[in-house]
Amino acid sequence: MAKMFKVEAIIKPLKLHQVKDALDEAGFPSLTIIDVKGRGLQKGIVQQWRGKEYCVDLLPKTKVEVVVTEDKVEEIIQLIQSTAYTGEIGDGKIFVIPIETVVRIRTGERNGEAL
Amino acid sequence: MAKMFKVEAIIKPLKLHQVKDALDEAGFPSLTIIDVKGRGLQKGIVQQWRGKEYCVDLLPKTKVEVVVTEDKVEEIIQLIQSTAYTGEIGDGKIFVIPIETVVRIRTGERNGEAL
Amino acid sequence: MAKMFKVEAIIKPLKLHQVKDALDEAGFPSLTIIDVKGRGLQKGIVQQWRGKEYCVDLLPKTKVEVVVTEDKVEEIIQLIQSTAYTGEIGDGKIFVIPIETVVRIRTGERNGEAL
Amino acid sequence: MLKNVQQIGKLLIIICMVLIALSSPALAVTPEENAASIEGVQTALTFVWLLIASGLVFFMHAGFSLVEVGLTRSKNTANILMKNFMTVVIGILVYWAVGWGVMYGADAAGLIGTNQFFLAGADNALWNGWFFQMVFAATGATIVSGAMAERTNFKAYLVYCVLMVAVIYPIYGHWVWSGADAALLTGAESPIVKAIGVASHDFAGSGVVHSIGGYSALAGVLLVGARIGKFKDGKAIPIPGHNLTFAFLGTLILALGWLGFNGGSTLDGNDPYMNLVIVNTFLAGAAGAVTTMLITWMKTGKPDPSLSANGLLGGLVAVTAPCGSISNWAAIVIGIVAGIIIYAGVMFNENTLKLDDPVGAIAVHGYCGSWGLISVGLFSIGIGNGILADAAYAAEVPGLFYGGGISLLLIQLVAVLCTIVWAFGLSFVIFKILDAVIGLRVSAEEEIMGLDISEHGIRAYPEYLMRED
Amino acid sequence: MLKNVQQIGKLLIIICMVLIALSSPALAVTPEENAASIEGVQTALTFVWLLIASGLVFFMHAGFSLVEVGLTRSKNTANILMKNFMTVVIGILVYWAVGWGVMYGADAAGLIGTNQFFLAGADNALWNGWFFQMVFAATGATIVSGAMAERTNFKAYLVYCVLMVAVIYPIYGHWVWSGADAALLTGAESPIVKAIGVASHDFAGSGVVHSIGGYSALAGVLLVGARIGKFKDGKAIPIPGHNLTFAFLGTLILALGWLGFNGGSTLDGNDPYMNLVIVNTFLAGAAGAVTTMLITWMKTGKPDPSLSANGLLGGLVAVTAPCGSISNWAAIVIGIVAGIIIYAGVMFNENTLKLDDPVGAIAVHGYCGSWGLISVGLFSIGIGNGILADAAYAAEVPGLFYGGGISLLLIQLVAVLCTIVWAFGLSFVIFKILDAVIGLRVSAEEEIMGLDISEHGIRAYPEYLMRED
Amino acid sequence: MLKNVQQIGKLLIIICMVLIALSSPALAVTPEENAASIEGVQTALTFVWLLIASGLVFFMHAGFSLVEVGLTRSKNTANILMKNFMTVVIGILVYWAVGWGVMYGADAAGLIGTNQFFLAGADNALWNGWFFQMVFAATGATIVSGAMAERTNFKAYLVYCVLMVAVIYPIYGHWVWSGADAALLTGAESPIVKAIGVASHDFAGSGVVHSIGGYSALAGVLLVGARIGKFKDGKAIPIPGHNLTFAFLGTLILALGWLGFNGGSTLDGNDPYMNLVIVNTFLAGAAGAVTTMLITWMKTGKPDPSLSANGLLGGLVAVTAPCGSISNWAAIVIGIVAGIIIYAGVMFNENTLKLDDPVGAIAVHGYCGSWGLISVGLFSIGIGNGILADAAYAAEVPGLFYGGGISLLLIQLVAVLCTIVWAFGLSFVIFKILDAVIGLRVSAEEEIMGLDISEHGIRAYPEYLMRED
Ligand SMILES: Nc1ncnc2c1ncn2[C@@H]1O[C@H](COP(=O)(O)OP(=O)(O)O)[C@@H](O)[C@H]1O
Ligand SMILES: Nc1ncnc2c1ncn2[C@@H]1O[C@H](COP(=O)(O)OP(=O)(O)O)[C@@H](O)[C@H]1O
Ligand SMILES: Nc1ncnc2c1ncn2[C@@H]1O[C@H](COP(=O)(O)OP(=O)(O)O)[C@@H](O)[C@H]1O
Repeated sequence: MAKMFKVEAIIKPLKLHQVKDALDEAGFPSLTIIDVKGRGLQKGIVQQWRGKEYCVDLLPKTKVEVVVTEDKVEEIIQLIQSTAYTGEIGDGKIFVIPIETVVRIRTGERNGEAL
Repeated sequence: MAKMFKVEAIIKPLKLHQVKDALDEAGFPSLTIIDVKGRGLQKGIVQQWRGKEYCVDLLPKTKVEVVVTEDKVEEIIQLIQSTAYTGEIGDGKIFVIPIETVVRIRTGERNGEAL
Repeated sequence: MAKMFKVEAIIKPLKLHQVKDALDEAGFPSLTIIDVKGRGLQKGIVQQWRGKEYCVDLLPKTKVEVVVTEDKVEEIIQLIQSTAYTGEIGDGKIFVIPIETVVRIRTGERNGEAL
Repeated sequence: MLKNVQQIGKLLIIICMVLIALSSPALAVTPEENAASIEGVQTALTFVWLLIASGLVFFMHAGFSLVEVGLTRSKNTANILMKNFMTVVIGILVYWAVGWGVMYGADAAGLIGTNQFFLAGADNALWNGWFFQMVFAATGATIVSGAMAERTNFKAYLVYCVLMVAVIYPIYGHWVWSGADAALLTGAESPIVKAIGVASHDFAGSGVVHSIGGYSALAGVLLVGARIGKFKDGKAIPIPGHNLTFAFLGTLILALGWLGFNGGSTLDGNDPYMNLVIVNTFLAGAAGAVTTMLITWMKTGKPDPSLSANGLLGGLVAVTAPCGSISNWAAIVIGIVAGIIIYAGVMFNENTLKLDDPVGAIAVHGYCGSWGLISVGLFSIGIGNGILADAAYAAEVPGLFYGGGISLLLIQLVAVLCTIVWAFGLSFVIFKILDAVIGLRVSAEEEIMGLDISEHGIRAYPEYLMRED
Repeated sequence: MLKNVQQIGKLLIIICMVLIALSSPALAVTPEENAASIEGVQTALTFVWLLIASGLVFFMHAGFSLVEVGLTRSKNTANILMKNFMTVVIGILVYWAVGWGVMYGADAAGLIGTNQFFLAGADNALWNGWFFQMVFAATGATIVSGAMAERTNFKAYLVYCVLMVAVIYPIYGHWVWSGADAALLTGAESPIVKAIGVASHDFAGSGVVHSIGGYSALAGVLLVGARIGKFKDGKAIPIPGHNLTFAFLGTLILALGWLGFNGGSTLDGNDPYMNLVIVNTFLAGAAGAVTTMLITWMKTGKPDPSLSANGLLGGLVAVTAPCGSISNWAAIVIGIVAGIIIYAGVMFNENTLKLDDPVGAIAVHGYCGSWGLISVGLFSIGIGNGILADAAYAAEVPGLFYGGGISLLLIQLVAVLCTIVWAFGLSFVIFKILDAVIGLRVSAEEEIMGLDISEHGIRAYPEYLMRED
Repeated sequence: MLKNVQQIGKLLIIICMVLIALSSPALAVTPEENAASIEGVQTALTFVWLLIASGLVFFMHAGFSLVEVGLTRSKNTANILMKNFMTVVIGILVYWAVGWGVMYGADAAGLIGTNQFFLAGADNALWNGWFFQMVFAATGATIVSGAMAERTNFKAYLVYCVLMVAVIYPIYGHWVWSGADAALLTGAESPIVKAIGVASHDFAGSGVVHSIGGYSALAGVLLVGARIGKFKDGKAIPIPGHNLTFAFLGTLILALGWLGFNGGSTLDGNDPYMNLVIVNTFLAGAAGAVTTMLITWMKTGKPDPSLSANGLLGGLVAVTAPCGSISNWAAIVIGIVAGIIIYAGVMFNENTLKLDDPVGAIAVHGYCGSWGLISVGLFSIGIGNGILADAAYAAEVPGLFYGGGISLLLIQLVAVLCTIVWAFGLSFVIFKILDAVIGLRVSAEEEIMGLDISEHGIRAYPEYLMRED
């Protein structure tokens, strides 16, 4: 049984479209998207309210989750990295997490067949 | 020490109630819920704006996370699968992820006792 | 290569500020925040609508995710536990999840260097 | 002899006028010319007042939209907005083509008007009158829309809306407001009025507008059934609305609109009694709001916002019929009772009748409308008495509490009966037919998905992430 | 001899009238009858104008609600909506029962009115006057509600609201607007007026309504304390409001309301000076908005939306007292100064006084209200002079800049002092008592949870997922 | 001989008056005094009516804000609110200082007004007139703001706004509404009017206000370019707005405002034709809304909310010119055609011209405005004919369909041409210059981030988590 992983990428929200389309074209249509806020090396942005400035250090980010078998992980990482890239601070990170089991609710299929 | 897993299910939002109640009745009240958007085999839905149609391929889904010890995983999978099932495309998937440690903040209890 | 883990803490939303600041001061500025709803030992709160009471058992919680190398995990757990603590039911839990790979999108750095 | 004097008088006057007219243009104003000018100004003032009042009533449609939107879920918001919006514009066109003629055209048998369709032959006075009546006309349908929200087929609703404005509302309106000698509930020649001996009175439409809307809504709610998830094992489950700010803004817009609704209903910009009318209106509304708030506070330990807002509307609806015929204290009593009716009515509908009325329209407009009609029979002072010494448009005779005996109360009860039989009965039949022909309710799948997507392919707030259930 | 001529005249007239009356009914209008009709129309026009103006002022409560809701966090929205809503309805009932009598009842010692409670003996003219005054009355409490938002106990607020409308507002109002000979700040018999030699002038209530509200708010904010998290190490931390669209819609509704607020305050639909009043009102508001926007732009490099909106309100509040007594250019100057006061006042309150006023009510209503009173003493043209040649209701004498010397300025300063002492002082005492008896502030836990849940068991927007802190 | 009679008459009258005056003070009212009083009331009624109408038009700015905010993304909401808000306040100040003088000052060559800057020498009548005109003036700029939303530089917009209210709008307005003998499009001495033989007619500003705004917007949209992501491979991509409730509330506020916009434009509270005007206004708007809804329903199978709302506005814009000159049925036809224009215009702009107009302003105000001007030439009944027997302010001669031949249509077409050339041409030049000097468009980075953050450092709804793209 092939090992499975969840590739979890935190990207800039405005890059979602590109990442999503690239994954689709490469044959990975299935994914899950979560709105998150994040802080990294990127400094927050200065906002103001009633004449007073303050720093919002948690910036809106988008988390993209794709679960695949081990052999696809590297390809997905490359895809995300190339499409989510702007070169500026705040581009985000990719985390790869092991997955023990996958089940498709509709059919009951498991693991490889369920992906 | 029993191994622990996070059972992560992506389900249709309107099935949340049933899944939640079923888990509760079966003795698994503890869970975390996240609003997500997802894309799988299910095609998006066609929406329109000012007379023009466009496809929204990321549909609202609900992620249910339950952390349990290994022996409960299969039961939880069964429970979720049977209650989240509609038979239609888009029913969602369940991912099982290994958990190394669990801590209950209030008491500092760890692992099995913390669940 | 040092093992890496994601420390995932479900805390009370109003404790976020403190946790965030504590992590920052301890040298862990990078993190990701997700709005979630959760149910644990804590009973839901009774709300009312048009003269009728009903129980909302999913309460707003905040999930804080910090990915670190193995040697930092315990420190982070301690930090979160001490700052997110109120002693009341609903304080939340910390889950530690193994991470296989980390990639920084901007630079392509991997693992330890990417954190 | 008198004739002679008259002739001499006329002669003198004519001479005088000729002399005056000849003598100087600057002095050439006769009292008669002045009198005509004064009448002109009086008419102009009525025009201005009624147009503004109409504007306020028109704006109530924004209020209804906001209340309905606010008290329901966001997945049906676009649909509700469209329904309310189309209700107004359909109301304008249909009341122009048909409704006005049915309501105010030449009377046939005291039951229906028969001409002036498409406002044929209208002049400015008629346009003025039409505009004021028109903004009332669509209200009935809007009330129904709120009660049936979140599960009703859009097309079926539109057809119903046309029938409401063309038939249901104006026919009942004819019985009460047409001014026809034989008008069923108010005409001197009507068999009912003759039998009871006094005409019914419904100043601005507790019955004509609100009860008709409310009991039509009752028929609709009964036939369309409850929203999925509203009842579980026979117990009502709260389904909170998605935006209280909209609900309260809407409520305040409605209250503002009532200034025009009741204030304008003297139909005369020169009638000082508009002041009494408006003061009574706001006193009753306030009493209703406070009452409902206190009841919910006592019942659950916390004052309930959306029911308190309903309380205000209940008071306003109730006082709409009696507002020109009663004292201030009576207005407050009427409002208090309305506030009680709101709470009791909403609970009764949900717990006993198992009806699902998301916005409380049946209690607010139906029940409080009936209470308003009845209250006329109790608190009416009678034209010519006390503060109504110079009143022109009020209930003619005193009510039960003012020594007028039972007659006024009786005819008011007949009017209540008529609203129920007519509105509930006719709407029931229409909805039944619509259900057979078009289908009254969307599919379960569409309902769960939300009518915004299923009926309009749209989300009202596409950027907000929100739970679907 | 004169008497004879008179008698002959009378005789002639009587003969004429008899002849006219006999000759033809169509011609039977006398100038006297016409004059009476004209007076009727004039009165009717005033009624209509004041009712509509009242409607606009009533609608301001929606504006206040929206501004307050928009500039605070969503976890307190339902509570703010309820507070503002109950303020209006309580205002209606309490001003009917008590407030009006205290303000306009028979004068006692120039200090307080003593009859007409429950509007006993009212006629249409009184109802008209009451309605217009009533919509002003609740405004003061609403101002306080905004400043104390997000941490004040609901019950305590309601009690305060009753006292505001029953006592605080109408007593001060009596001193200025009662028209009593001895009225403390305006009556010819008042010792203060006698001493200074000229009556105070507050056209539509920069002082009576706004300063009273603003300085009451000051007392409340002082006693209730800052919201948790507002100050950190003595530094003010911004707590952004949750919905700017509501804040701006509210601001525009308030501006619209000012048309009625100031325009109606001539209390006469036939007074052409309502035009000057309204033009000055909008000029000052506009100048205030532009000024505040420019200041924030200079200070932080970005024009600030919510302070600019406050700037408009500041200008409107300031011009409320002088608007009928000044030229256009003076209105603009007054608005500019108000815009400066808004910025400086908000900063001063937060940075120096460490006060937490989420919506800027103290600066807008308190400080700008005082500036409005003072500006009368500076820019007043004086009745009979220049553009005020035919003015009926304006400051009688010229102000400092129009050669009127210091007297008017002096009495205006006295009025400012009175608003501060009375409103701040009395409210301070009342809030102290309320704190002891009911508790002025919710618990920290309730505040963190949000008053919507703790006071009403509800969320204003239950479907949106939103951060709690 | 006649002179003698006159003298005798005068004598008689004087004697009479002396006798009357002497005889009794109670009888001392002359017809002349009454006539003066009546005139006073008539003027007062006009003042009241126009002030209220102005208030409604002022409120339209809230409507415009809400429609624009609702149909765009939440990351630009604060910016849109500020732009619309500053448009009004700038409008007030600039139209006071410059705009009114340019529009209504002493005519120079039929092209421009030359005095009354800063309202020098104003009296109450002038203030009244100014206030009503002022609330119209800022509308043009607001229309432009909507069309250019989500990518235009704030500072550049403000400068444009000043020029719109000071120059673009009032100069064209002078040609049509100044009443000058030589006024380019309406004066008897104008070469154009002389050549064609009939004056142009634009009752309340289909051309003056809406077309000018719409074609200025066209220039702006052309120069500022489409929003990032609006077109992909030459195909228009829908960018849904963030809040339909705001869009619909705004639309209903605009419809209410039209009551004042058109109703007030008789400029006379005593002109009964305000009734015809308002009825036609609402009939056309309703017809527009129904038409657009039906078209979208047919085209995509689902009735589209935001286009239906545009349909109402299109009908209202179109009928604004002809509303006082046509029958009810013509108003409905005009509305139907406007509804078609809305759909066709929006599609044409997006698909063919590749223009990005988020709110449909060019179709609503530009195209439907032109259709409104043209429709006068088709459906005008002509003063003195049929229902216009006593009309004072309407197109003088009948249009093509009423046997009036081609002349009226011709001059209306000339007016259409003038709006296009003037508004599009001048705005094009101004925007070009602004682009060079300030920069018309924000940077791509700022646009993606949203103008709220980049221009104001703020989020309109900071608590809601929302997707950025
Ligand atoms: N160690 C971490 N744990 C959890 N989330 C992280 C971590 N590092 C980065 N992130 C997420 O990634 C986002 C982008 O990180 P950032 O450091 O700004 O990127 P870069 O280093 O490429 O500039 C952050 O906003 C945060 O959400
Ligand atoms: N490989 C995957 N990785 C991440 N999320 C997935 C993956 N496959 C499915 N999902 C999530 O599950 C949801 C339902 O998947 P879908 O394929 O439509 O279900 P089904 O196959 O049962 O019809 C998707 O919307 C997505 O959120
Ligand atoms: N087994 C679990 N699986 C997933 N989430 C959990 C689990 N247990 C707790 N949680 C999350 O943690 C939150 C707090 O848990 P709770 O049991 O109330 O804390 P405590 O036990 O400290 O009182 C819950 O609302 C839920 O979101």
